[in-house]
Amino acid sequence: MILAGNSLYRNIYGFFVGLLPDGLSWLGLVITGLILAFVFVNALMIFVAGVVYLERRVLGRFQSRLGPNRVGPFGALQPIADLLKMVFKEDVVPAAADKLVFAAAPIVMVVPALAMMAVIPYGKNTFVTDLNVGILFAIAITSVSSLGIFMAGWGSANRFATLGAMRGVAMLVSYEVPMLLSLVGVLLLGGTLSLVGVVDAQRIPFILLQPLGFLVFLIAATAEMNRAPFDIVEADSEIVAGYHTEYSGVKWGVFQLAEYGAMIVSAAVLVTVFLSGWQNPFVPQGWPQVLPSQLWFLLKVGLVLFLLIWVRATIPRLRIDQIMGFAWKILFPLALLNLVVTAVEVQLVPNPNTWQLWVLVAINLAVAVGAVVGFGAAFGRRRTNPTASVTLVSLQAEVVR
Amino acid sequence: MTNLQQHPEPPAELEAEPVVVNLGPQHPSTHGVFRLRVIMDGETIQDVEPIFGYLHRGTEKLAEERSYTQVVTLTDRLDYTAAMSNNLAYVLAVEKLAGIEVPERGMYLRVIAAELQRIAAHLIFVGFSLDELGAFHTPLLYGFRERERILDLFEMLCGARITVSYMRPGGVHQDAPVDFWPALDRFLADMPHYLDELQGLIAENEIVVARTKGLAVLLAAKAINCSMSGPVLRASGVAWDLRKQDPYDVYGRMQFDIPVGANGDTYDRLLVRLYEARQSLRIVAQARKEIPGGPVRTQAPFFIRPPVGEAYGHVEAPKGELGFYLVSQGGISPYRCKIRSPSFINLTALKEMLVGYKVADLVVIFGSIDVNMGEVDR
Amino acid sequence: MTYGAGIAKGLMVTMRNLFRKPTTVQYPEERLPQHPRFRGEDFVWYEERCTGCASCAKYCPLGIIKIVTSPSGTQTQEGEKYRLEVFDIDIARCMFCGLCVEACPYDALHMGSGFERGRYARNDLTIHIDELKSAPKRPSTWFRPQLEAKGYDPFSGETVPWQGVSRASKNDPTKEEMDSRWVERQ
Amino acid sequence: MTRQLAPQEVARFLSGAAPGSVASWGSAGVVVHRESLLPVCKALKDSADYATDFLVAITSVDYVEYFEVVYHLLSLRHNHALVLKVRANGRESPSVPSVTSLWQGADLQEREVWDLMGVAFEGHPNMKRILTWEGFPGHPLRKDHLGG
Repeated sequence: MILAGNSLYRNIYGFFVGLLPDGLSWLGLVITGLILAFVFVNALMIFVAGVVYLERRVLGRFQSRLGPNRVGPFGALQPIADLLKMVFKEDVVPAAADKLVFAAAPIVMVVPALAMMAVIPYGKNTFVTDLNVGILFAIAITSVSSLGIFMAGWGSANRFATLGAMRGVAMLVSYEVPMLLSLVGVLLLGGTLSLVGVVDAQRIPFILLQPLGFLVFLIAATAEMNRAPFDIVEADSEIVAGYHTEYSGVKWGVFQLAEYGAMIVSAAVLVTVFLSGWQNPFVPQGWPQVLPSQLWFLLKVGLVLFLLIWVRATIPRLRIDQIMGFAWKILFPLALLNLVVTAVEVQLVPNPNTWQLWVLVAINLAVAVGAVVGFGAAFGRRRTNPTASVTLVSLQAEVVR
Repeated sequence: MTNLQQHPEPPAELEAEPVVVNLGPQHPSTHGVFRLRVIMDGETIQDVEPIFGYLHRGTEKLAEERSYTQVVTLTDRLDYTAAMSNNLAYVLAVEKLAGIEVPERGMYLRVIAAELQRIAAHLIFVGFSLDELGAFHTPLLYGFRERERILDLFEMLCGARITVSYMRPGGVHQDAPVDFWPALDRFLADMPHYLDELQGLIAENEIVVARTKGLAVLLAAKAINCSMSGPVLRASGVAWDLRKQDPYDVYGRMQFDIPVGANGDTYDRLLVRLYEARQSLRIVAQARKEIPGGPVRTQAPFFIRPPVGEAYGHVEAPKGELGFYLVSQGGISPYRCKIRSPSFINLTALKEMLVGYKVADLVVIFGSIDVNMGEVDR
Repeated sequence: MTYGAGIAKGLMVTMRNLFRKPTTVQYPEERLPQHPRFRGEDFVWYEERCTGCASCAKYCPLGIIKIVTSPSGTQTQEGEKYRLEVFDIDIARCMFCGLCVEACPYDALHMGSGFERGRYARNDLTIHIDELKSAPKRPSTWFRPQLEAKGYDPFSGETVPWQGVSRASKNDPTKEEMDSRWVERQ
Repeated sequence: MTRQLAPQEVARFLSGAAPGSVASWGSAGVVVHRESLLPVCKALKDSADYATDFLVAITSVDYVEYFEVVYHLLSLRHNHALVLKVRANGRESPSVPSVTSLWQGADLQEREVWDLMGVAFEGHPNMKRILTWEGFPGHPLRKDHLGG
């Protein structure tokens, strides 16, 4: 039953069952579920506000600016000010828009991010539900957002929006494949599809055993959340704002919520699957812990988010055909290679002891480095020095050529 | 990423209807109020029609009813990222027309100001190019941070940062203040590191290389036939720089090299400007070392009355050859003042450069020509 | 050079900048230092020096200086001095090129240093003669080498009396002296 | 240093290359007849001595009695420059031949001259207004343009 091992759920349930008369314990279950849903949905919203603020501050510092610092202490209330502004803004709907699709698109976008909250373990025994197909659920539910992007782009009756939506659908569908394949290696190692179980299966973080898988998943997840350098869906210098060009006010805010929600949730999945989730990476489980497991989880998610912000501050955008080529020509074979290597390893050493584990780590690391370098050499241009294409010509001032 | 560079043709059975998209006049990366009417097949550009004139202020007509000195203030507003170069081109034309001599110190100050302005303009170009490639404003803001120091120097020189109006027929309006020289020395010491950093951020970045290498190649013959000038022409492999080929002021005494591109693609256009900024630093350093004392301005009357005739004065502005063609009928204002603006003429080859590429490349290619709408529309 | 080295180099550059001091200046509280030559909008005009010759109005490329004069009985210097009735500068159209200051033969008009004259209505932007008379006299050193040579800085807060801005090297006579000299000549 | 070719010298060459083309020459440049502009430009561009491969600028001046279209030509190979002029008479519909077939760089500049000065270029592929909008009254750089 879902309650097993879930202290959070059990405590609330126990409280309500004590209050309710016999025979109405199902009601207690319902109330508990609703309360948890309420708590987690709002937690995500608050997190989004916090991440938006932090991203703007950190991006600002990367760019030698300060970022928002006027509203509240250190500008921390800026998301609230933004929210107020969004709420009071006029909600413009284009005359040619498909009104129903236009209005439904933000909701379709935001639901997957919220639904994903249900399966992620935030700490020791802290999760909404331990779905036994958690990873599958996570992958399946994220692909819904591409539908939302397409609805928004199509419903806006704007050519920039349509272009963005076309790009979005093509890219999101393509990156599903390497993303899923990179997770299969983890499934083989962990032997479970449950996200809760995956954390328990990580004696050492899977990033060490699956460096290639981690790399592929990180890149594919970045594409899935439309972040730089894969932000062609809303490429501001090309197609104004992509699929949400025509949106304003609260609807635009919901898109923002969905995007940043998806970013947080994807980072959480990444942490859960590859970075041993809520576990303390330095002190093994069972030993006395100083920091609560929830805080470790938060720290790791923060680290991943910082990496994403750092990349966004540095790297330009790829073109659509390059992005598609990257997915199919590089990420897909890399994920397959990772899968094959992992499968062989699992077949040979089904239950590795500690030193066998470290040997596997070394092998996988070597494979990852070799594969990345090999692919770089195969697909990279014959790199001489790219800056050599410009030569300095010394001319005497009076003479031509 | 050779294999990722290609634009695969869609299969024949996928019939798509061409779509007309108006990029601009209000668009994030059209450098002002520029409009491109693009006919696209999916993401691929089939036809382009540039439409401009939204910023037309009739500078040439305005110049006909102002005195020769007053027109200097109009030239500030042509290419507002390179006001010093515009000033210089105009006063050179007036000096040629009226036969005004310029004292040496004035010439050196003009060279220093114009080269600082070139660095500033190229920093803006590099920043915006990367912005168009999608680097979330970071190189742009780094570029603006360094440009700020150049603008501070301009404020010391002439009290304004953008619309400088620094030069006058016969020199510059005023000698540099005493604290300008130490500030210039500090700037010259710091700037190479900043340029190194900027170059490290972008020049070898694989994504920048993949996005710009081989993109919109402009061959030398085509560039010459289209009257392209400036860094665009040099990126196509033509070593043509008016500072060398037709030296004005004291450029004949300066030691510097001309960066020339090998392929004429967008990457070369980007890099040529980065290298030019370094050469400009060299020129400024030399001019600062060699600058003689003495007056900075010939006492020309405010209302100059040049003899009847005509003159064409030109400089190598950051965008290309900027020329002023002045016709005098003996009055206090030019009878005709034609501005040969590089941005405007460099747009000639825009269509050839764009057709066949993707919409994401459009903004990059357009940006790599480096036009300034204040100068295109005049 | 392996693949990805360029990106890594770029990442290092941004990381270095993360730990640098940001360049932002928090404007209303902090201000960038301005140079004494700054061409700003609170024009400094010395009634005592102005003869009403309207050179400034003639030199202005936009024609935004409006001067109305009438003959006055008193003279302070050689030549005729008019009584200034109107001296309006239409700041709304001014582009701060400083040609009027360059034109002034008597050092009566100087650029100011401010840049914060935002108003809600365009008509409020005109600087009238009364405002020019009563404004604090902190002239910019733009095109005033005599002020620059003295090391004057308009941002130090000190004002310059009308005798102090002359480009003449000798000490200027007082207004009374000049008035009396005129009377003597009469 | 870019050498300014003496108009006299250019005129002598042109009288040989395209007889009867030169109308006059002065200190500023060579004035050629309207009809012979294209042969003259072609001769200048193709001759090995002149090789004016770069069209610097096209402009026009309104001298009230006639319009003068001024061509600044440059040779990148020899680094010399010369000025060609053509006169177009009549204020109603003055026109000169287009040189876009020789230099593509003339494309936008000829459109600009047409837009601002009202001198049409025969043979230009796309003779439309460029800086002002279609339907703009008059041509603003003409001396008799009063604005509107």
